[in-house]
Amino acid sequence: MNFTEFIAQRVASGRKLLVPYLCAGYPTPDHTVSLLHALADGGADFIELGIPFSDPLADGPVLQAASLVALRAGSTLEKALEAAATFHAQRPEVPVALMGYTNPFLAMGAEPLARKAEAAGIAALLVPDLLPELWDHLAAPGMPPLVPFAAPNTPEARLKELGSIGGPFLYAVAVLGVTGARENLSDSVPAFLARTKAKTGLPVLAGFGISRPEQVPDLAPACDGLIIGSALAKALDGAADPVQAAKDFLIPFRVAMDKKP
Amino acid sequence: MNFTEFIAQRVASGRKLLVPYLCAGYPTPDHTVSLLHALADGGADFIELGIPFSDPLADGPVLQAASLVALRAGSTLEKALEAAATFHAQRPEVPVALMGYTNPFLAMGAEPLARKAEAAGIAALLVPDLLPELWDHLAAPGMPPLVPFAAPNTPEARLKELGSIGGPFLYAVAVLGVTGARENLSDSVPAFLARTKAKTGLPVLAGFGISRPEQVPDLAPACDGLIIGSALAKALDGAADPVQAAKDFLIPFRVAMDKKP
Amino acid sequence: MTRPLTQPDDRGFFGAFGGRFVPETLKPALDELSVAYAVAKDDPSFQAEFAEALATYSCHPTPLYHAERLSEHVGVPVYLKREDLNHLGAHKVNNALGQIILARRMGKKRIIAETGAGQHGVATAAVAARFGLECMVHMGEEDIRRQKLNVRRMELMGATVKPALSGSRTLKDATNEAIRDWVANVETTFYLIGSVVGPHPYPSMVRDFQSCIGREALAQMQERTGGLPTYGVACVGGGSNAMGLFHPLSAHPEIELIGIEAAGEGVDTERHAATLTKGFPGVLHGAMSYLLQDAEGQVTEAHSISAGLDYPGIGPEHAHFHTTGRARYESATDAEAINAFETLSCLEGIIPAFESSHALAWVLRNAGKLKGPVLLCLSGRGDKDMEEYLLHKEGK
Amino acid sequence: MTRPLTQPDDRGFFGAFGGRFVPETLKPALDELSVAYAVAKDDPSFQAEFAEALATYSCHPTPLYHAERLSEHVGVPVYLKREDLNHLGAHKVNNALGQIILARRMGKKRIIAETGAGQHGVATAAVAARFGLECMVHMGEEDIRRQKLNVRRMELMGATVKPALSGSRTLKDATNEAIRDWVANVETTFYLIGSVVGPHPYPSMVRDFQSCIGREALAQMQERTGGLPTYGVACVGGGSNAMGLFHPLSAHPEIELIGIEAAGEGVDTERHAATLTKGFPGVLHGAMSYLLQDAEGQVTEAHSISAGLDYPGIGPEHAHFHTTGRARYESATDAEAINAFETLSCLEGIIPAFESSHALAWVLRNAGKLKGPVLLCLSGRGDKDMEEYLLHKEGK
Ligand SMILES: Cc1ncc(COP(=O)(O)O)c(C=O)c1O
Ligand SMILES: Cc1ncc(COP(=O)(O)O)c(C=O)c1O
Repeated sequence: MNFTEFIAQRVASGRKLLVPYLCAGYPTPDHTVSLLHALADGGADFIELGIPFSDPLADGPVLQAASLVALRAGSTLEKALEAAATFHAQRPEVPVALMGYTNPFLAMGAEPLARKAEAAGIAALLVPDLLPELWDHLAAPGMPPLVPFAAPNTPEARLKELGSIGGPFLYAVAVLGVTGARENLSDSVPAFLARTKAKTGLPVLAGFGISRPEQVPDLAPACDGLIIGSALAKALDGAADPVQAAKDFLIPFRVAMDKKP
Repeated sequence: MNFTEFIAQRVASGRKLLVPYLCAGYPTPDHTVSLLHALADGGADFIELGIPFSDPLADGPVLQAASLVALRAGSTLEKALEAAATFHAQRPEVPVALMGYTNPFLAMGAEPLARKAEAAGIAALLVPDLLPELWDHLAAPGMPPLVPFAAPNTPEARLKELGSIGGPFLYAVAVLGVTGARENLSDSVPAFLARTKAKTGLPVLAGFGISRPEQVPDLAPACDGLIIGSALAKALDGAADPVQAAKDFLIPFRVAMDKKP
Repeated sequence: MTRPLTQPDDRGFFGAFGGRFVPETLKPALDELSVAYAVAKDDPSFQAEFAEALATYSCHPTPLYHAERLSEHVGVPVYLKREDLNHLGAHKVNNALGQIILARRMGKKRIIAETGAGQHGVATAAVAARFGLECMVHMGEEDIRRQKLNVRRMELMGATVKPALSGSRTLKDATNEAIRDWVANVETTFYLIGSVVGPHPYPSMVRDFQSCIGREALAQMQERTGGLPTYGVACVGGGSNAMGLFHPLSAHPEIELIGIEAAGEGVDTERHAATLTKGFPGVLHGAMSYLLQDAEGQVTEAHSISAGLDYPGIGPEHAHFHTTGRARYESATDAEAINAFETLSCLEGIIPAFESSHALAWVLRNAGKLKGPVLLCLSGRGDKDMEEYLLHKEGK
Repeated sequence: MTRPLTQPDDRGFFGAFGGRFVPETLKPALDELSVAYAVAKDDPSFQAEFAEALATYSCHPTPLYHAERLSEHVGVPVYLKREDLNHLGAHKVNNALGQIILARRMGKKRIIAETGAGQHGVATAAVAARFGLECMVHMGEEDIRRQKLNVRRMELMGATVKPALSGSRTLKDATNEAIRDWVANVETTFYLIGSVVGPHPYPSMVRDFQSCIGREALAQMQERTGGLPTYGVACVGGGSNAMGLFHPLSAHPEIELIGIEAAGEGVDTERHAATLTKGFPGVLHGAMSYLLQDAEGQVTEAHSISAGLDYPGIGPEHAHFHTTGRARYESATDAEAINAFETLSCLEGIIPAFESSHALAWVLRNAGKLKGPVLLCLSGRGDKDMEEYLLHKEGK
């Protein structure tokens, strides 16, 4: 079963997907594998493993800081792939997708990246600064599927286009802005998610700004799952036991998402 | 006997004129009359009484400083005229000429100036920033005669012109530069003085830069007298008894000038 | 025979370089901008308004100055294109004017910009003031400290200067912040980029707005000398003054185009900004181009005594010219630039910007070996650099 | 109908003002200069060299800028003659170029100048560098302290800056020192005076060199508006930018000429530089004109926040225009100038020199009451004044 089928199956089963975003190498590269386990334990359907970058221009202060800490601790794409491979060997039922900016991927080169990603069982690639028009820059045999993004200002025609480009799912950026936990999301987000789903025909996972389980009931019905990034990084920041903190952080989201309306 | 005749007579008698320049009000206005006496006692043929000005652009540092001290002590043209009048009443045989920049004279006004100068027995006016072409600016009935200046760069034709303009004497500026005691004057000064005398036909008194009695033998034969300014001001500067200092300063010059070659 | 001028392809690429490496959120804004600019470009009323602004708000055509004593010094005639005489002291205002007129046509009410030394920020603040538009300039906290006076100039003209607190807190980070601001406010905000960098259509649009430099200079050279220069020389930070010169000149294959990057303390040290000399292709700030980066694709910090060249990227059209060989890129060190700064000041009474001093340094280095007239873009004046120069001298 | 332009009489007087109140030592030099200038003035090769220098070393014709937002603010069209765009940032270079070309023709090897804020010193140092002539700039010790950056600029361009240690150690004293230097070195040295002051022929010569301002502006107004301005407005220190504007305009009797002096802290205080408003005729620095002085004829100190207006004298032709009523002289305080400085910065993105801000202050003060288009000489840029501005603001 490939990743696209995996997503489709969960969606079909009526389960809302819970997808934590973990910055690889944060707080240190040594934590990555155990944090992946903790998130799986906490109820993640799959995990986005973020590749730190010096210039994360789509990210807010929390993920910028996490990225910097990880880089200073020696995090690299290579090490992230090794951690993913280790985790995949141990727990193949929880897929890992890589999320990262174009440049570190290009620096490795599309072909080595495809080879190593395949070997590590990487399920998909999310590249926030690579529009589908430029996916050819990462084209290589064996490369995991790329995931398109949509934003509240994406025109309808573009949504249709994104739908026809396809992908295992569509990443719906819930806000105009960078990543970062927000206390409240705009009331128009559910309508945006519904529109996105309708126009693209793809499973839609919503991300950017989701910070509290209390937000789940408003958002989950309008899409197929939620991606949680900055709020998790914040929970890990300074935690005495990051692994426990990750699990404790995620469980309430899982509970909220599994609650039937 | 007017001032022109006075000069002519001394020149005819073979006497070299010794002319000290005293900054009126220096070191204080109270000193002026007694300093005039001291200089007369020291052998002055006549005295140039300088009117302090805020912007003495033909003067070097010593006379600038003296001017400033005098102004701060409250020296004015009015007070200088009063001092000259007092001195004139006491010692009419030693004439006093006023030397000053155009502006304070204009500020008083040509007519009041002429009236007061006449009353004070002022013998002549020396205005270093007023070319003969502009003497009309100080023209008024009773105004003492003005004195022309010549400098080492004054062309021959101009010397002839100055001669024809006339005056009690011609002030020969011995150097290209501002007032100020110089250790040595250029070797060409005697020739310049001789030329000036020959071309203008006027009695020639040399000034600017004469600082030591030792310079007298070189200069006196080529002209009709010497004017000594900065060196005197320097001698007064900080003197415990300025009156005694003035006399002590001047006597050696008198001796040197009276020595027959 | 003249050659056709380079234009980006449909996806905004010059050969392998350029494009639009941006979040989806920015795509509609870039589409809107591309269309608006394409329309404006062919609209005589836009071009007339732009030309009038160049001529009266700044002083275009800027003079071409035959630097006689410098020419004697190096052995061939050197002509300086006097972009230092522009309003605010650098070529930056040319582009700022072009973009702000476009922004107004597009109905945008809020202008944002990134700035390093503050030259582009000052130009943006000025044109925003002139058109009564709200303006926010993103500037690294470190640069704010170093360039206080430019910060105050921007504030005096009514702009808000927002400190960028991330990364090295210099130009690269200010650019990240500006992009983040744009993403968050994309519907109301016009992002006025300061060089031939960023996602398509910025590199070609900024180049077009700066092309007055080369067009004017060609006409002036023709009028003055009856011919073409042998060399066209300019410093390269992002590359806008250089491309403004090179692009029109590139039609004439006989002209050698030479771009000078900042070699800082030497290209063999870690402290330089010689992107084409020492970098390799990568993606930063929305475009594929050469980049100073480590083996992992992490962007490294640039260094130059000249704040305006202190940038780890370079415009994609330069990367293309570099690859095709249409232009040659060399570098000059801090020390060479300082020497050139002093030399022009003493020989001509013109204090050049540290940036422009890099281009001059190339001319001085090649004194006696040059084969014909040099046309050099004097991109800015050096008043802004006096303080740094004195510090540098005292440090010796 | 145009009227003939004012010219000095044989003795160098404009009516009662001007002349040559100098030591005999300077007479031959002034005669030589008068003859040399008279010859040069009628020599097409001199005029061509001067015109070429204005056009390529600086950026003449400087633009005429229609300040739309300012116009809206004051109710009539305001046109700014952009002398701020000149090389080195002020109109001063126009005159410096004219005189240095003349000095070279006269075979002089050494140039001296006086400077206050340093603008004229910088201009002189630059043109001396450009022509390879030795240069010494006299500057008050107090001004050297206040204007360090301009001192360094001059030194960078190879000039020696000589501190004037006498009097108040500002511009007036620097001028005295320059005259003393000239007296001492009159045979080798050319004294390059910075405004329409000093003995004949300086006031009319400097005016001629600055008249490009008014001539260009008239032609530009005609071309732009088809007519003449109602007002010609300029700030007045020594009066060179103002006379450069006024002189050509004075041929048109319908144009009101308005010169703005610095009122400092107020013309009813002791701290101002409003020579025509509060002074009376006298002689300083070689000419008869209006003068700030006490009842004894001692020159008093001027005060203005603008160093370039901080002078107790004024050019004799202005005294003449004042007397004949051809021009009207008013004043603006430090506070009004600061307000104008801020207003133009915010409305137009142009930071004016404090000097020029005085002229703008008049326009702002008369907002709503003006009867027609204003032509204003924006004599310089305000970068040099930023520091003083910030100090002033902090002092509040
Ligand atoms: C005077 C000057 N020249 C050159 C540059 C470098 O920019 P670019 O390479 O885009 O011309 C700058 C940037 O601030 C500058 O101020
Ligand atoms: C910009 C500017 N404007 C005006 C002046 C005043 O001089 P003037 O009255 O001779 O034009 C100065 C003098 O430094 C100046 O720098």
